[in-house]
Amino acid sequence: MALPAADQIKMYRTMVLIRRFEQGVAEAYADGFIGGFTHLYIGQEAVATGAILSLNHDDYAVGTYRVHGHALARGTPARSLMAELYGRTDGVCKGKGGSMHFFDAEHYFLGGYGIVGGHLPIGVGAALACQMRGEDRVVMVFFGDGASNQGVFHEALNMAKLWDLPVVFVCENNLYGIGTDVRISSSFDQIHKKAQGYGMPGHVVNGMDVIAVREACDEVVRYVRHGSGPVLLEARCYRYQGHSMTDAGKYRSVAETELWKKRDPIPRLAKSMLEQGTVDQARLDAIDAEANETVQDAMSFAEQSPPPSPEALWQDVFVENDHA
Amino acid sequence: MALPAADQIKMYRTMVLIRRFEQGVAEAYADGFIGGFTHLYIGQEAVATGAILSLNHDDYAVGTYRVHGHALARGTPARSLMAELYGRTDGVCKGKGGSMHFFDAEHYFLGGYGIVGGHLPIGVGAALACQMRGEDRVVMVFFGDGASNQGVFHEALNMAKLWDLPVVFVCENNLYGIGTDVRISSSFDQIHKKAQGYGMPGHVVNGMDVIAVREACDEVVRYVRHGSGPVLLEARCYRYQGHSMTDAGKYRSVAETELWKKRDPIPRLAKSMLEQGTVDQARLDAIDAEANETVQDAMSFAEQSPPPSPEALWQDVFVENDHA
Amino acid sequence: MPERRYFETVGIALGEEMERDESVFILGEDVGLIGGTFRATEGLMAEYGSQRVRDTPIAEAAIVGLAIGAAMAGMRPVAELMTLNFGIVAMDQIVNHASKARYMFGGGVRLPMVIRAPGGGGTQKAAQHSHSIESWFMNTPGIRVVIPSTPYDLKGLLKTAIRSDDPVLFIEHEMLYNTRGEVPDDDYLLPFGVADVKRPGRDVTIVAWSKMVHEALRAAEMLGDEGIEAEVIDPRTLDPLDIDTILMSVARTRRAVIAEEGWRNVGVGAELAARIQEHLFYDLDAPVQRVAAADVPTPYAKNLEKLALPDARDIVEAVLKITL
Amino acid sequence: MPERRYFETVGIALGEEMERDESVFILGEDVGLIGGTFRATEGLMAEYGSQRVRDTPIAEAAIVGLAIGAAMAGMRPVAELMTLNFGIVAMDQIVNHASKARYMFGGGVRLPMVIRAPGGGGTQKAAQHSHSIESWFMNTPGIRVVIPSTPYDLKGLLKTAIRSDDPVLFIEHEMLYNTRGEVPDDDYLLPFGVADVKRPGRDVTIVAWSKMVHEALRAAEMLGDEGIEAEVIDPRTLDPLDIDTILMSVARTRRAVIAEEGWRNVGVGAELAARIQEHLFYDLDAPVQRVAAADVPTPYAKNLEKLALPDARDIVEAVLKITL
Ligand SMILES: Cc1ncc(C[n+]2csc(CCOP(=O)(O)OP(=O)(O)O)c2C)c(N)n1
Ligand SMILES: Cc1ncc(C[n+]2csc(CCOP(=O)(O)OP(=O)(O)O)c2C)c(N)n1
Ligand SMILES: [Mg+2]
Ligand SMILES: [Mg+2]
Repeated sequence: MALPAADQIKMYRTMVLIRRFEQGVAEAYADGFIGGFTHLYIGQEAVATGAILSLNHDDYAVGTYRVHGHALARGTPARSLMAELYGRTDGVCKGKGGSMHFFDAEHYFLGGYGIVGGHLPIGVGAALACQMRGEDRVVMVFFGDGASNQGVFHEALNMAKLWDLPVVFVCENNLYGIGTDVRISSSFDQIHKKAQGYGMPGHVVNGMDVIAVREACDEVVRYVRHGSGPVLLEARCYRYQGHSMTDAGKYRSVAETELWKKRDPIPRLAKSMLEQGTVDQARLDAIDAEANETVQDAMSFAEQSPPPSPEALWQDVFVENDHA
Repeated sequence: MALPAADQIKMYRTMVLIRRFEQGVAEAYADGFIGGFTHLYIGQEAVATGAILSLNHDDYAVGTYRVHGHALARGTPARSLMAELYGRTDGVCKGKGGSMHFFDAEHYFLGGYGIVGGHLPIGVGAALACQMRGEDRVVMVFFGDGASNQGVFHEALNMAKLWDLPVVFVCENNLYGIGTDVRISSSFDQIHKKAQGYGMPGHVVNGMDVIAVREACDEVVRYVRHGSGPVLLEARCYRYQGHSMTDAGKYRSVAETELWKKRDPIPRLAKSMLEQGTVDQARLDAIDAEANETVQDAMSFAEQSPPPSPEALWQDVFVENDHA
Repeated sequence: MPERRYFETVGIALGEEMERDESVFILGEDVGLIGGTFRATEGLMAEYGSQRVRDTPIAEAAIVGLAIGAAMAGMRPVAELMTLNFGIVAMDQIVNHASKARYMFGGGVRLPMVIRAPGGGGTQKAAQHSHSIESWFMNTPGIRVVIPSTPYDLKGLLKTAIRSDDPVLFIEHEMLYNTRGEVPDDDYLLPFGVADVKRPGRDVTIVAWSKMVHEALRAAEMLGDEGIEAEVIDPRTLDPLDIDTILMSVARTRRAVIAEEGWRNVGVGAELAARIQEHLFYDLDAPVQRVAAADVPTPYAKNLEKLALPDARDIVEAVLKITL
Repeated sequence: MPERRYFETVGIALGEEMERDESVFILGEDVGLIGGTFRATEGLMAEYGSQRVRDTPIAEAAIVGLAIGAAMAGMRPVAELMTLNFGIVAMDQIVNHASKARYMFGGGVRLPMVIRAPGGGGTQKAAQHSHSIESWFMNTPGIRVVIPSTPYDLKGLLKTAIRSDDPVLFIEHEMLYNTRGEVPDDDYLLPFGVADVKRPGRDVTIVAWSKMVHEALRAAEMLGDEGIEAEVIDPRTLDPLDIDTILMSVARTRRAVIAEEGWRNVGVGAELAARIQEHLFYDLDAPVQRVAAADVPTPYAKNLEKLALPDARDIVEAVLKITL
C-alpha cells in the first residue's frame, strides 16, 4: 500500500527544509555567526525524515552531534534551532549547547550529543522508563557507522535486547567516520548484521530513498511498539559536505561524491510524486520557497535574539542552584 | 590422532597442581595469610591447562583476576605465586599485586587484571606488537562470560579482526559473573557466535574435558599462528567454589553444582589414561603426592619470605623513579 | 533509637524511598538476586520485584547511561556501581553526560538520578580496587558528591539524594559497611551542603570525610590525652561544600589539618588548603596540613598498604607539627 | 633557527623518533590518511606506511589498551586521542591499567608509551569538547603529565616522552596548534621535571602552563606597564613537577598567582597553592591566588565561553589584588 499523499508531501517538505536550513547554516557559519563544531546533514535528509516521521509525536528521539535534521524532523521550530546555533537566548538550549547539543523536551527530542556513541545507552534508558511505566512509546536512537565500533554500542544493544526494550537503533551508515572509511574501521561492515550477536533483528535500507526508509521504519516501529523488543536498522547514505564545517572531505574521490549526489533523496521523491501525480511542479516550488523563507526568517530571528546575559553563566548547572 | 602420553600426563600434572594449589590457598586464606580479593580456579582447571599447554613457551598469555591456574600452567613456580599471595618479597610481583595481579615476564605471562574486560585490548596490543615485528607468536587472552558484556570486548574483537592479529580469545563461560547467571546478563548466550559480528571464527568446546580443550586449542593456535587472524573460543565450564573467598555461592542450586562436579576434569582424564593404559594408579598417586608437596613447600617458602621493606612503597611507580 | 549497620541503612533508605515514590528504581550488578556484594540492597528485590531492582550485565558505562536516559524520561534511578573503581569505566557517562546534560541543554532537562558507589581501600584489594577519587568528581561541575561517614548521615543524605532533581554521586566506604550507629526510623532528610561538627574543639580543626572521620575522631582522642582539643568537621557533601562552617572553625582554632584517604597530589585536601589560606591568610597560625594517601598505586602487601593509606596516627602527627 | 608551528613540531618530533627507532609507531583516529584532525601527523603515513601510522576505529579504550599491550611487548606506541575529551572514554585504561601496571606487577614490566591528546577550550566547542582535566592525571600516580606551551618545548619534551620507559600523557592545546616559535632542527631533548622561567620578574610569581602561559605573558606585559614585574614560570611537566623552581621564585617575590584553564575546584592550582603555603607560610605577603575556569560546564555562546574561561585580564586582576 503506497504511503498517503499527505505523508509524502510532508516528507518532501521536511527534507527540503532540512536542506535549506543546512545551507543557511553554512552561510551563517562563513559569516561568523556560528562557531564551534558544526556538522551538516546535507545528503542524509531521507534518513531522519523517513525515520522520525514514522514516530508518534510523543515517542522519543535521540541523536548525535549531526543533529540539525533530526530536530527539524521532530518539529522543533527552525527559529529556535538557528538561534541556538547563533548562541542566543532564544535558542532551544538558550545558546548554551550550540550545534551539537540541541534538546527539546516539548518535542520529545532527547538531545544531540558530542561523544561518539555516548548517547546510545541514554536512549536505551529512556526506553526502560517507558517500558517500566507500561507506556507504548518507542525510542529511536540515531548514530553513525563510526559509532558502531565504540564499546557502548555493544553494551546498549545487549541491554536493550536483554530486557526487550522499545528501542529502534538507526545506524546512519554514511560510509565514513570523519576521514575513516567504514571498511578500515569495522572488521565486518554489515552493521545491521551485528544485531544477530544480541539475538536482535537487523535490517538494512536504502537511506537515500525516503519512502523506503519510511516504510521500513513504519514496520520496525510497529514491531517495537508491540513489545517485541529492539531492532537495529542500518540506513546506507552519504553526506555531501565534509565531516564538519572545517573539513573539506578530501579523503573521498570526486567520482564517489558525484555518484551519491545522483541518488539525492529530494529530487528522487519529487520525481516520484510528479510521476504519480501527487503534486505538480508549482506545488514543489512553493514548498521550496516556503522552506527558504522559513530559514531566512530563522536567520534574522537568530541575529536579533540577544546573547545570553552574563548571569546565565552560573545558571542551569543544577536545578537547585546554589553556586556561591 | 591421540595426544601423546607425555602430553596427557603433563596436563594431568598441571591440573592436579592447580587443584592442590587452590586448596592450599583456601587454607592459607582461612589462616589469615592471604587477604584482599582471592578467586579460586577449582573446577575450571581443564581450560587453562588445555589451552595454555597448546602454546609455545614464548607465546603470550593474559588473564583476569582469577588467574592462579593460568600462571601455574604457564610455568611460574608455585613458590613465587604463593609468596605473592602472602604479600611477600619473593612474590612474583614482590607482594605488590596479590591474587589478582600475577605477572611473569620470564614466562611470557602478561598479567592478571582486576577490571572485568579491561585486559582484553592489552592482549590485542601485545598481538599487534608481535605482528608488527613479524614474529609468529600468538597471544591467548582469557576472560569470563560476564566480561563479554563489557564494551571493550567488542572493541578488542573488532580491532583484532580488522588487522588479523594473532589472538586467541578464550572465553571461560562458567555460567556466572559473581551471582549473575549468563542468561540474565547476555541477551544472546552463545558467546562464541558473537564472533560472527566481527567476521571472526567462533567455536565452543567442553571446558570440563582437558583433551577436548587441548585439541581445540592446538587447532586454533595453529590457525592463528599461521596469520589467519583471531579466533574466539568459548569453553563451557564451572567453578566449584563461590566467586571469591568471601562468596558462599548460594545463588546456585546444590543440584547444579553437584551435576557439574560429576564432570570434574581431573578424574575424567585419570579414567581415560588408566583405561588406555597410559598410566597406572600408582603413577597418578605419585603425581598427586608431588603436587601436594609442591604446594606445601610453596606455603612454607611463602611464610618464610619477608614482607616488603617500607622503602618498597615508593619503588616501581616509574622506571625512572624520582619521587621526592 | 535503633542501632543499624551502615550497609543496612542503605537498604532502609532505598526501601523507604521506593515505597514513597514509584519512579524510584535500582539497577546495577548483583543488586537483585544476591542483594549487593556488600548486602546493601538485600531483600529489596523480594519486596519490589525484578523490574524495580534490576540486575544488569557488567557494563558500567551503560548502567550509568541507562540511568541518565531513564532520569530524562522522568524516572528516579539509583544506579549502583559495584565499586567506585568501576566508575572509572563509566567516567564518560558520569562526567560528560550526567554532569553536563542539564547545562548544555540550557536547563531543558532534569536528571533526578543517584549513582551509588562504595570506594576506599584498606582490605588489601590492591591497585585497581582501592580508589578514593572523589576529587575528580568535585572538580567536575554539575554533579553532587555526597560521602557519608555514619549510618545516620547516610540515611538522611541518601534520601535527599534520591529526591534531588540533580545527579548525585553517592560514595560509600567499603570499610564502613559493618560499622554501627543510631538511626531513627523516621523519614528524615539531611540537607546537602551542611557540614557536621563531629567533635567540638578549640585548638585545631580537622576536616575529614567518609572513613577518615573515624580516624580523625580517634586522633582527636589521642590528642585529647595530650591536652590538645581538636574539632572534627565532616563536610558530608563535597559538592556542595559547606566551606563556611570550615572557615568559621579555622578562624577560631587558627590551625587546620585536612585528612583524606585519596592521594595527596591534587586531592580534595589541596582545594581545602587553598581555600583556607585564601580566606584566612591573616588568621592562620600555621600552614594548613594535609594527611592523605601516599602518591603510589595502592600496594597489596598488608604492611605496604598500611603505609600507603593514612590513619589516626598520621593525623596526630600532622596536628602535632602545627600545635607544638 | 627555523620558525615552526606547534602542530608541525608534533609531526617533526614524531618523524625524528620514528626514524631513530623502529619500535616507535602511531595509532589513533584519523592519524594516517588524513594526517590528524589538527594536522599533527601529516605526511607520516606516506613516509612510514600504514603499519606504523595506523588509523583506528573510534574506540578510545581499545586504542589506549592496545598501546599498553604493545608497550608491554616491547614496542613504543604513541597513541593519539583525537582530543583529551575522548580520553574520558578511555579513563579506565589510562588510570587503572597504564598508570598502575608497573607498580602492581612489582616493577616486572615497562610501559614505554605516550598518549597524545589535544585539550582545552576557546573555540565554542561547548561542554563535551572543552576539557582541561590535567588535574585528574596529576592526581593519579604512575603516569607522567607533560603539557608544553611552545613549539620549542613541545619538540624536546615529546622526544623525551617517546624515549621514556614510563607512560606519558602528553597534552597539547587546540588553540596553540597554529602558534609559531623557533625550533632547532637538532635532535634535542628536554628533561621532565624542569620548569622554565618564561619571563623573569621580582614582584609576583605567575605559574601557568599550556595556553595559559601566553595569557600570563600578556598579563605580565600589562602589569609591566603599571610597574609590576611579574615572573612567569611554566612547569612544562605536571608530573614530575619542578616545585623547587616555583618555591624559589615565590620565596623571592613573596606573592603567587596560579593560572590554569581547568576548573578552579580541585584544579592543579589548588595543589600549587596548598604546597606553596605549606613551604613558604612565613614568606608569603599575601594569599596565593588562583585564576581558573568558572566551575560550570563550558557554554557554547561566545560571550559566555569568554566569561567561563580565564584570560590575561583575569590574571592581571588577581595580581593586582595582592600587589596593590
Ligand atoms: C568518543 C569520541 N571519539 C571521537 C570523537 C571525534 N569524532 C567526532 S565525529 C567522529 C566520526 C563519527 O563517525 P560516525 O559515527 O560515522 O558519524 P558521522 O559523523 O558519519 O555522522 C569522530 C571520530 C568524538 N566526538 N567522540
Ligand atoms: C569493570 C568491573 N566491573 C565489576 C567488577 C566486579 N566483578 C569482579 S569479577 C565479576 C564477575 C565477572 O564474571 P566473569 O567475567 O564471568 O568471570 P568469572 O568471575 O566467572 O571468572 C565482577 C562483576 C570488576 N572487577 N570490574
Ligand atoms: Mg559516518
Ligand atoms: Mg563467569
